[in-house]
Formats: sequence, C-alpha cells, structure tokens
Amino acid sequence: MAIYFENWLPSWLAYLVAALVHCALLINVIAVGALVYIWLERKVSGRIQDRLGPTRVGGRFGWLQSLADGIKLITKEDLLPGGADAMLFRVAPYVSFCASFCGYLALPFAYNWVAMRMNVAVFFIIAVIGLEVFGVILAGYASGSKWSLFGGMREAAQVVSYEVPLGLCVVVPVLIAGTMDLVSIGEQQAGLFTNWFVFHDPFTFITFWVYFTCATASVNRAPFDLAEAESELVAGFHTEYSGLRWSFFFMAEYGSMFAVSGLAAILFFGGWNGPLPIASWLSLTAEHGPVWGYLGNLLGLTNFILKCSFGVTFMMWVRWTLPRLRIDQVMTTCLKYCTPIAAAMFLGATIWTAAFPGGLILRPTVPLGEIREGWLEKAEPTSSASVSSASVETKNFVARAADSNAGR
Amino acid sequence: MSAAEQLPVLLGTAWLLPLASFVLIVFFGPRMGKHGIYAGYVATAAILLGCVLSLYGLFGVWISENGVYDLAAEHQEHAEEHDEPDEGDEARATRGQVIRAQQPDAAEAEDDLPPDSKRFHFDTSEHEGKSGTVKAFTGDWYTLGKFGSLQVTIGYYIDSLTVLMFCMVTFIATCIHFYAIGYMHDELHDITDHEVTLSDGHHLHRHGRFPRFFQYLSLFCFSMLGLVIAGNIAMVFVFWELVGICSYFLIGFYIERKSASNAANKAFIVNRIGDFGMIIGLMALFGSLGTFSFGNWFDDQGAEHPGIFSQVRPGEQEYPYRLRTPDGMVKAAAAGEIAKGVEPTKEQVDIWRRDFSKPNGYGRQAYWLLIVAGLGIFCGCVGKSAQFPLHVWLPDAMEGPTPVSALVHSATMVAAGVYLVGRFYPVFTPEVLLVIAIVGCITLFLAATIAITAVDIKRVLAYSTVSQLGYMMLALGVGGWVAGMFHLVTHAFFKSLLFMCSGSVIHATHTNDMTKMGGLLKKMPWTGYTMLAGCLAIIGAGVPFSIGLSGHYSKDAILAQALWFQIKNPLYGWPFFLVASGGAALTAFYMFRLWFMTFVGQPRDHHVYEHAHESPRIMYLPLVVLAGFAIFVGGSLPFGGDYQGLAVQGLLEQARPDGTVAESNGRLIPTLHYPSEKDPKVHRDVHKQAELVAFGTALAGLLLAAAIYGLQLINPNEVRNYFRPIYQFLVRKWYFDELYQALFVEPTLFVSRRVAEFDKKVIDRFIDALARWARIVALLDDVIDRYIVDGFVNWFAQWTYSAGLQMRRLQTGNLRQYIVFIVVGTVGLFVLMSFYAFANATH
Amino acid sequence: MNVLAQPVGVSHFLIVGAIMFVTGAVCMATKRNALGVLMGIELVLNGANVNFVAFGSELLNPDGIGLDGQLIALFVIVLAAAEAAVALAIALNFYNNHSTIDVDRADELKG
Amino acid sequence: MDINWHSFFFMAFAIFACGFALAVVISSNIVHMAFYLVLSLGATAGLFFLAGADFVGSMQLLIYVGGTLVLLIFGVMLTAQSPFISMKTKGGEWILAAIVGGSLLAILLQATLNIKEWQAGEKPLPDRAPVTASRLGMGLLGARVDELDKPAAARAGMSGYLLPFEIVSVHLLVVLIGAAYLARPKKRIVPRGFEQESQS
Repeated sequence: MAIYFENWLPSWLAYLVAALVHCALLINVIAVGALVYIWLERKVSGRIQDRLGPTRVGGRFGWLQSLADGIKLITKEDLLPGGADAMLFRVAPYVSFCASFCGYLALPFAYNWVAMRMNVAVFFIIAVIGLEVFGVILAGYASGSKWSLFGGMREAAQVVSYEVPLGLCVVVPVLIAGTMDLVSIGEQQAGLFTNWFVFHDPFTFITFWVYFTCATASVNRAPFDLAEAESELVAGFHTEYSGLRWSFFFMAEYGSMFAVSGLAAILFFGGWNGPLPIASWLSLTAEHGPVWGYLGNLLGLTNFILKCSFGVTFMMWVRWTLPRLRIDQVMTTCLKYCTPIAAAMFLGATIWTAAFPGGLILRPTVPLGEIREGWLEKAEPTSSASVSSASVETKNFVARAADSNAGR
Repeated sequence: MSAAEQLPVLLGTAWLLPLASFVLIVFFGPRMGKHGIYAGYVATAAILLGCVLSLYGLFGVWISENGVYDLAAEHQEHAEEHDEPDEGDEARATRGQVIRAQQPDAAEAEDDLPPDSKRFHFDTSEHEGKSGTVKAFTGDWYTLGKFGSLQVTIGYYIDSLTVLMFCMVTFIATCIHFYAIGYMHDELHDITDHEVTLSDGHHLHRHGRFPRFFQYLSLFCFSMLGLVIAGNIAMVFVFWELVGICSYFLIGFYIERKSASNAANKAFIVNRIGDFGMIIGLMALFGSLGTFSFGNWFDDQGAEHPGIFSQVRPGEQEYPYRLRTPDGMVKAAAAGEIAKGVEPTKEQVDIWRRDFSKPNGYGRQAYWLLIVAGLGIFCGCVGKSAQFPLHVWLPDAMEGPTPVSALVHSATMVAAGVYLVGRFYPVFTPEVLLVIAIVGCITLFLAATIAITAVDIKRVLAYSTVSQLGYMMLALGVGGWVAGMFHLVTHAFFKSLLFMCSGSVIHATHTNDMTKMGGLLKKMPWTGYTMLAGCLAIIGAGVPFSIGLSGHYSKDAILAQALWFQIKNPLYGWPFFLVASGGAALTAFYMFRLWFMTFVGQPRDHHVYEHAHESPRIMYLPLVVLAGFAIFVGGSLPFGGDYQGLAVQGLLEQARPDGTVAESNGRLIPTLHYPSEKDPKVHRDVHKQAELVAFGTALAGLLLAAAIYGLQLINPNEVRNYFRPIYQFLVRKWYFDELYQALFVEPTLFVSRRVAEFDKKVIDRFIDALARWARIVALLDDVIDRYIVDGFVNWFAQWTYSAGLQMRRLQTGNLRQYIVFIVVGTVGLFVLMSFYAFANATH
Repeated sequence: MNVLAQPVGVSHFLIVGAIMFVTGAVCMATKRNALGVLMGIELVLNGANVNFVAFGSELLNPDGIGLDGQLIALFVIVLAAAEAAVALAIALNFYNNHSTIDVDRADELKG
Repeated sequence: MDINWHSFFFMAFAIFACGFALAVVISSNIVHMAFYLVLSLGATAGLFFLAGADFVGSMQLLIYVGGTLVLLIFGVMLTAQSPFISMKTKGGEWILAAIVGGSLLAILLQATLNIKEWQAGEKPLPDRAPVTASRLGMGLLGARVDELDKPAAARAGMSGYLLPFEIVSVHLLVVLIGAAYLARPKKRIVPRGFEQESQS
C-alpha cells in the first residue's frame, strides 16, 4: 500500500498515509462494532427479558439507537470531580481504549489480512488486552471516590488472577499448532470443520469453555463485572465518568469483547475457514490469481466476523442469564477451578498430541513442517552431519518434531 | 510391525508388569484396601495382563509369523526316507545348506528396515518345515555399559521356547495368583500361629502379611520371566540369583517357624553351592569367548560379532552347526604360546584345535575348558532344580505356603534349572551331556523311591517333582532336547495342578498327614477329580499309539530317546532306559498311593473328616482350568491355517538348538554316540517299543497301588514289616540329611568354634591394649587443646568482637544510603579497573 | 548528521539501558516511599534487560551472544515478577506493623 | 528526505522510555510515578520488538506490565493515604543522588561509546529479524537449535537452560507461597487465661 502511495508522495509521507489508513480501518472496526454491538445488546437483553428493546430510532428495530446515544454522549457535559486527580482522570479512558485497540494490531481478519503479522501474535494479544486493566484501575483511583477505588481494586485483583488460566488455555491450541502465529494457526484448521482445534481432542473441547469463562472475566463482562457492580458500587470505576470519556470505556469493553471472541474463533473455531471449505471448492484461492484470492478472503472475512459476533452474542446471552458472582466467588472460580482445570487440560492435550498426533479426526491440509519456524529446516542438515553429543540431542528433538509432523 | 519389533515389546511388557506391581505393593501395599486386600488384586491383574500379552505374542505374532513346525509332515517325510535312513542326516544337512543359500533375501529384507532396528538379528534355522523362518530374535533394550569389546546390556533372546515358557509361566502363575487370593485369606487379619510357641509359652500373635506375600509372588514372577527372556549370561546370572532370593523369601514366609526359616536357609545355601559352580562356568565362557550375549550382536558401527552360540556351533563349517571348540577357548588354552609371540591367525588356531593326539595339546585343553564351562553351568542347574546331590532342599521347601510350593515346583524355580540346561544346550559337549544324564538318572530313581514311603502329602509331591526333574535332565542328557523341554511344559501344568489340589486338601483338613485322610472324595469332589486328572497325567496314562493325557506324550518321548540312546551305544546306554521305565512304574505307584490314601477308602480320622469341606470357588476354578490343560496340553490342536497341527512339540521343534539335528560323538570318549532325536528310526520302531514299555510299567504301578491302598487286597503294614530295613532307609531319605550333617555342617561348626575362641582370646585382648593406649594419648591431646588451641581461638574471637564494635557505625539502617553506597562502590570499582586498563594500554 | 536516516546499533540500546538503569538507581536513592524504591528496582532491572536483549538480538549484531541474551532477559522478567511479589508483601507487612510506608522509619537494625 | 523507519520508531520509543523513567524520578506523587512506570516499561517492550525480540517483548507486556505493575499499583492503592502519596525528600539527598547517578551514567556512557563493535554499522539492518519464539522454547527445554552451525568446541557447555528453567519455576512457586504468607492477616495472640478480656 505504501509502495502504491510512494508513486506520488515523498516516502515518509507515503508511509504515514498508509499507517493512517490502516489505523482508520481498525478504529472503524472498533467504533462501528461498538455501536452495532451496543444496539445488539439492547435487543438481545430485551428479547431475553421478554421486552422489545429499542424500536423507534431510525425506523425499524431502532437500528440508529446507539448512534443517537453516541451523539448524546458527545454533547454531554464532561465533569471532573473536585477530589479527582486531574491528569490520571483524563488519561484513564484512553489507556483502556488504546489497550483494547492495540489488540487488533495482530488480529488477522482473514488469511494474511492483518495489520502486523507477528510470530507471537497470540501472546501479544493476550498481553495487550491485559493492559486494559490499567485504565480501569487508574480511573478507579483518580476519581477520588470510594466506589470507584473499590471497583478499580476488584478489577486489578480479578484481571491479574484471570490472566493465569487464560494464558494456560491459550497455550493448548498453540501447543497443537506448534506455532504462535495466528495466521498459520488459522491455516492449519482449513478444510472441513472437523479440523477445528475445538474438535481436535476432548481436552481442547473443554479448554475452549474454560477459555471462554476466563475471557469473559478478563474483559469484566457479567457475571464477572465486579468492577462496575451497580448494585453494590454505584457504577464501579466509571461512577464519576460521563460523556465521551465514558463512551471510550465502553468502546474499549466492546472492542476487547470482540477481540477475545476473535481470538477464540481463530484458536478454536478455525478462524476465517468456514465449516465447509467452500472457498477452495469454488477455487477462490490465491493460486487462481489475486482477484479470486481477494474474493476468498472476503468470504473468510465474513466467516470471521460472523464467528466473532456469535461469540459476542453468546457473552451477552450469558450476561443476561446468569447472576453476578461475589468477589470471593470470582476468585474461587479462577484459582480453584479454572486454573487447575486448564492445567489438567494442558497436560492432557500434551499427552494426546504425543499419542495421536492426528488428533481425533484432524487431517490438516497444510503439513506442520511448512508452518513451523525456520530452525527446523536450519537444524536438519547440520545435525545429520555432525555427531557431537549436543547436536545428537538436538537431532532427537528435531527428529521428534519432524515425525510428529509426518504423523499428521 | 514385524514380529522382530512386536515380540520384544510384548514380552518385555509382560516381563516388567510384575515388577511394577511389586514396586506398587512395596510402597502402598498395606494401604491397599482393608489389610491390603487389593494388593492381591494388583498382583493378579499384573500377571494376568502379562499372560494375555504372552498368549498374544505366541498366537498372534509368533505363529502367524512362523507357523508351527508340522510334525505330521515330518513323519510323512520320514516314511519316504525308510529305505535309506543312514543318509537322512546328510540329506537334511544339504537341504539346510540350500535353504541357507537362499537366505540373502532375508538379508535384503534386513536392509530396508530403519537403521535403529538393525540391532535385531535374524538367525534362520536350517531345518524348519517352512524355509527361512526366523529362529530367534536377539537384541538389546538398554546398554548398561561398554568396557572395550564387552557390552553389558539388558538384552533379549526370543525363540519359540522363550515364547512358550512365557505363556506357560504367566498362565500358571495367574492360576496360582487367583488360587492364592483364596488360600491366603486368613493372612487378611491378625493370626495366631499355633506352630510357634514363644518363650512365655503363648503362641505367636502377628499381623496378617497378605500384601507381602503377593509382593514376593510378583517379584518371583518378574525374576523368572527375566531369566527366560534373558539375552546374555550376565542377565541370566542376575535373574538366577533373584529367583533364588525370592524362593528364600517365600519358603521362609512363616519366618517365625523354626522349620520354615531353616528350610529357607537350606534352600538358599544349597543353591549357593550350585551357583558357585555356575559362576565358574559362566566365567569360563566369558573369559574365553569375550562376550556375554547368546546370539550375535551388533556394535554401534553395525559390525556383527558372534555370540556364544554361533562361536560354539559356527554355521559355516562343512557340518553346519556341529559342535566346535570356539577359537576363543583355543586361544585361551594356547595363551602361553601366544605370549611367546605366535600369531593366532585362523590357520594357526585350526592347527591348534586339531592337535588332539597328545593329552596336553591345546585342542584338548580347549575342549576341557568347554567341558568345564558346561559342567559349571550344569552345576548351577543341579542346585536350582534339586538334582542329586543337591536335591535335599526341595522337600523342606514344603514349609512355604502351598501356592508357593506350586509355583516353585511347577513353573518357576525348579523349571529354571531345566530351562537353563535347555538354553545352554549348544554349549554342552557329549561328555557333559553324559554327566547330565547320569545325574538325572540317579535323581529320578532316588526321589521316586523316597516318595513311595513319605506320608506327608506335600512331600510326596515334592519328591515326585524331584524325580520328574530327573526325567527331564535324563532326557536332555541323552540328547532328547524336545523331549525334555516338552516334559518341562507338561509337568509344569499337572504338577501345579497337583500341588494346588493338595493345598486345597490341606486347606480343608488342616493337616498334611495322609494317614489322617481318606474318603475325602465325597466331601470335596472338585478337588478329588481334578487331582485324579493330575495323577493320570503325571503317570502318562493313555492308549498306546493313539491318544493320551499330556504326560503320556512327553514321557513316551523321553523313554523313546533313552531307548534310542541305549541302542546307539550299548556300552553306557542300558541303565538310562532301565531306570526311566522303572521310574515310570514307581511314579504310577506313589501317585496313586497318594490319591487312594487321600480320597478313597474309609476316613481314618473322623475328626478331620467331619471338618473337611470343598474349597471356595476362587480356589477350585483354577484347578479345573489347570486340569483341562494337564489333560490336553500334550496333544496337538486340530486347527487349520496357521495353527495347522498346533502342538507344543511342534513349537519346541522350531527352537531346537543347533547341532541336535545330526548325530554327534564324544571326542574324549570316542565311543560315545549321541543319536539325533529327529532320526527317523525313533519314530518308526523305537518309539513303539518305548510306548509299550511305558504303558506297561505305568499300568503295573497303578495296579499295585490300587491293590494295596485302593482295594486293600494287601495290607501295607505287612509289606512294610517285610521290607523293614529298606523301608527305614527310604523313610530317612537315604540318610542324605544325616550325611550332609556329618560331612559339612559339623566340621564347619567345629572350625567356627575354634575361630570364636581365637577371637576372644587373642584379637580382643589386642584391641583392649590398643584402647588403653588411645586413652593415654587422648589425655595429652586434652591438655594441648585446652591451653593452646582454645587460647588462640578465644583471642581471635575477642579481636573479631572489637572489630565488629568499630564497624557497626557503618550500618546506618537507612535503606537509601545503602543504595548510594552500592552505586559509589560500583563507580569506584569501575574507575580502578579503568586505571588498570589504561595502564595496560599504555605499555 | 541525520539521526533518523542511519540504522541503529547496539550502542543506541545500551544508551537507553544506561539511562534507565541510572534513573532507577537515583529513584531508589531518593524516594522515601517503599513502593517508590520498588519502582526504582523495576527500572534498574529493565535497564539491564534492555542491554541483554540488545546484545542477544540477531537483528542488531548477528555475531552477538545469540539467544542467550533473550533467554536471560526472560529469566530476569520472571524473577522481577517474583521479586515484586515478595517486596510488595514485605512493604504491606511493614505498612501493617509501622502504619507508615516511609523507608526512613525502618531503621531498627541501625548499628 | 528518506526516513529509516526502524530508527524513527526506535527514537520514538527510546524517548518515551527514558522520558517517562525520568518522570518517575522527578514526580513526587506515588500514583503518578506508577503510571509513568507503566508507560516507560511499555515503551521498553516496544524497544524489544524493534530489537527483533518479539517473544521477550510480549512477555514484558504480559508478565511485567500486565502482571507485576498491576500488582505494584495494587500495593500503591492499598497504601495510598494522604500523608504517603507524596513524600518530599530533602534537597541535599537530591543533590547527592544526582551527583552519584551522574557519575555512574557518565561511566556507563563512556563504556558504551568506546567499544567499536557496539556502534551502528553503516549497512542497513535486515528488514525482518529471525523468528525466535520456538528457538527460545527449545533453548528452555535444553536444546540449542540456534547454535547448530557453530563448531562443537564453541558449543561445549552451551547445553541450554533446562535446569535454570526448572529452578526458576520452583522459585516462583516458593515466592507465591512466601508472599501469601507474608501478607496474611495478623491474628492477635491471646495469652492463656485472658480469653475473657480479649473477647470483651
């Protein structure tokens, strides 16, 4: 893209423009997504509670409702409490927002449609989304109000402890895929839906549910929304917030909901690969030329968005179904249940992968050997040439990796 | 997967399972359920699984890979060899050559295997029905260490004998485990041992030892299986000793009973005597051949090295697999010559090997070395499987619980000796075989005679075991390898059956004394009839020339071989067949004496009779199973396909050791001819005669027993009084115990008393003097220590204390100052270093 | 010379590391709040980490110490986490016992 | 003018990191310090990414920023009461610390700039760093797949980091337990015989 701009711009400007375009695209995903999902949540909650939800604004279904809310929020007066720490109070929402926004840097929307293809994308996303908590904590402190402080504290404790099982769950698909690069993880699950990692073996299946619980908790949605428990703390960390800053918090929340759902979709549900490899049946792949590849990617994009939306909707469903937990129950759920289960699943998946590298019915279309990082190819010749003990040991490793690939 | 990869895994697992259960029980035994009841289940499960694996290894892998050696086909081909029986050997030998010549395809098959499976060694036998079927898989699981050319490994040597032994051992052990769960149930709670009286006059009251029993049982099975699968003599020796120690544990299970501990000690010590000889034999082999491994083995470079067997019976001779003094032994014999600088090239070695003329020629010496090796190994076997003169321990081993006796006597311990002879068969020279035959012959007769007079039911069985072992040794000794091994297998089944029956009788009557029993058949029919089956099997009942119980086939084979041996060399041969056939009669007599005294006739002791009852189902179900096997295991199964004519003999035929095919002669005793067991004559007329003789003798013994004890036509007491001296002689077991007491025990005690006195009078005094000196020196040290050393230390402590007082000012207790100190220190160090660096830089 | 035009080298990273390290040291030396001291420690560790990564990065100097740098950096991070947990616990304990967080008040061990 | 974007972002992150580190020192409000620290460490993570150490970078974000600092801020909030939020330090100490720190900085910079191999070469950097994640994993497992091309002599003793890995993990466990123990709520020890008083 930058190359394209370079024809009629100085290079630095070209890069700048390119970067801005990318950012604009991503920000749209979050902002528009937030609007849509807020509307969706209203409808869903309405249906669940046997109401209609918004109906009027913008003709049918009240589909402009959240846009109207946005406008209202922007025009609203922006208060700054007297006892607040001005600087932090101002900064906090943007910290949250930036955090959940950065997650999208490494999140691929279709094959190679990703802002920054990293080889540690999984950890990157988990880490960055974990940073969202800072905004909440700082907001909680800076508001200078007891409720907010409590909210911030709870959030801190909750998120820090839920990152442990979350990381454990995420490691399981990574272990099966043998790489942390989300794009190749997604590619490994191409083909029939039986190739999705959630069906790889019973352990991954359970792992997915643990992951979903922990993700819900770490984006502090109900039933884990202790930080904003309106029944106990007035509105938790954003008691004192109003107007645009407040809405930034919400964009952040919905953004990270979407992000974790997307992560779940890629790690467990084959990402942009549909249940049936229709794209490849219709030969909508890059081999048949860029246009076809582009169309195939569009199809994949639709798949992906649908899966993410399903995840988000599921979260809403959970939110409006289950009652909120007590803080000690939240901690118990994390430390006494999620973590041990996740650990056990990790172990089980390891053993399973060692025993049946093919998984239950997994026959990936892409052999792992092409996906794994370069050291394998680099290691092969030297190790076979040299007979020194160190490299013999390495040869064993390499050989094991190699035949685990052959096994697939 | 080919059998070469499957069998080691299967059998290895089956071998290690008991070890696993042993470890489990060792650590968690008492915590397994109430009084460790589950320990029994764990052990049983382990051995059962092992049994399943072995059976799969036999039927699923071995037979489907190699088929069964078809005896019927062999008889057929003998029938057409009628007219020129003499060149049968040559014909077979040449055919062996041909088959061997077309072996390269096997070699190629070896090439396209993955490189790490190169270690498997395909040794193709030259006399199978199928051409080029694999005879033995040898290889290593794990290399413990390399010392020059010597590799100490955990290896395996798997041929059909191994597989068969695995099935036999695990199967019988499984039955015995089940049986033992029932038999040992009173170990589940605290028990009072009425046979042990403490100093205070009470009986011993102790906790139950259920888990411990099964833990020993598992270890026992583990050791036996390890011995069977062992691939090199080092392993053989280790597991040999393990079997010994396990038998020691188990015989001495009721360790509080004086008799039990004595019996355990006796078994252990007597075995040590045998093992001493065995070590000599093994070291003679290793020292001269330089390898532990049985089969050929491959080093890291993949170069093949000949194992013991192929050194003793090299294949590439003009007579393939004939006995040949190994080069190693020749070199060992000619060590002096080599030291003088003679280059032991192949020709030189052959020259040395050939000079048999002068009595101290190297060839003759080497041959003697081989004989020493063979005799030594056999010495170990004598100890282990209770051959004369080391048979004394076995009857006392009856002190152990009955399941143990069953195990020791049928599948594991005593079988170990015979199995080892069979395994080392290629190493034995004809002379050694002669010795084996003689020993077996003596044992057979002696034990049978003693068994006639014994009244303890288990002792009768014990002596019968000894005499049956004598049979096996005799068979091996007269060249009947298959006959001996076959009898080992069949005997294992019916003897374990008999022992467990006797155990159930004892369980019911709480006495070993047959004179207190009688008429129990009504009380315990299951036991009675299964035991009858066992007796019939052991006396080899059957219809001549047609069908019979298992013992029928094996015993006939032995007799036939003995007779054949006699025909071949009339000079030495006659006693063997004589004793063997006489032994058959004796066997029949004492077995049925036992059965009649126990189960029929009037109950002699009504108190016992009233309390007798059939054993629980878990105890008599194994009896039924074993009875089935004792009846049928000898025959050949009418299956089709791979299992065509499946018979134990057929399987053993596949493992027939090299060299027993053709006839072989002694070299020191040139007139000693060893006939080939597969010689057509055996199957033609000799076998018929032998079968008739066996049938007649067995029938005679049976009728006599029936007449005396069954129908009471003759009063045993009259007979007894008539033969009073002989009877006494037999009852005292030929005075062997007394003899050994006088010969070995007493002198030892005498010497040890003298030594003790010497110790007390001389050594102790000397020590006391030393101690006094030491005290005086210590007083001096005390003074030095107090005034010089302590003085210095105290002064130093004072100094340190004052220094500390000065330094405490440095510790301001302010954290941030400390940090500043650290940084300043770092900077200072850096500056100093840079000074030095510049100093070095300048010049 | 144009700083933005020329490629960066190890030394650039080392300078950043040095600055962070010194800042941390100064922070430790000047903050009276125990947690401030803790933050200083984090800064120091981070400065060191920057150096390790710079030395170990194949991008900057392919013939450097290879992966060891990054591995050690990982260990440092983990140990820093551990250290923070314990230090925080100590600080809270101190706060419970002395009802202050001022390190200057913790001088019972003054010689 | 053409911008070397790598250097550009390096400069940006470097300025962020050092600037916020200085801000940590200068600011006297403990909560602000914590916030600046977060930003500074985050920028450092960016530096790691630029150095081609993606894995270490994301680890820094995950463990350091996301875990340790949240913990730190947690502690800050627990103890953030008005007298302790901003504690002034005497000017003398400031000056002393500045002098000492300055000398240390001077030494470090001198060491940094004097060694030639560490200077930036004129050749442009490769556009993409070699992937390190799984090699790091193998290294932690004890196999140095990155060193295979080195001669055996150079690789002697470079057997990877399995043992340190184990030690560190055990150490982490101990630390968790120890921290929980240290921060446990204090029970009042009631001397025997005084129960009534203590309850009343």
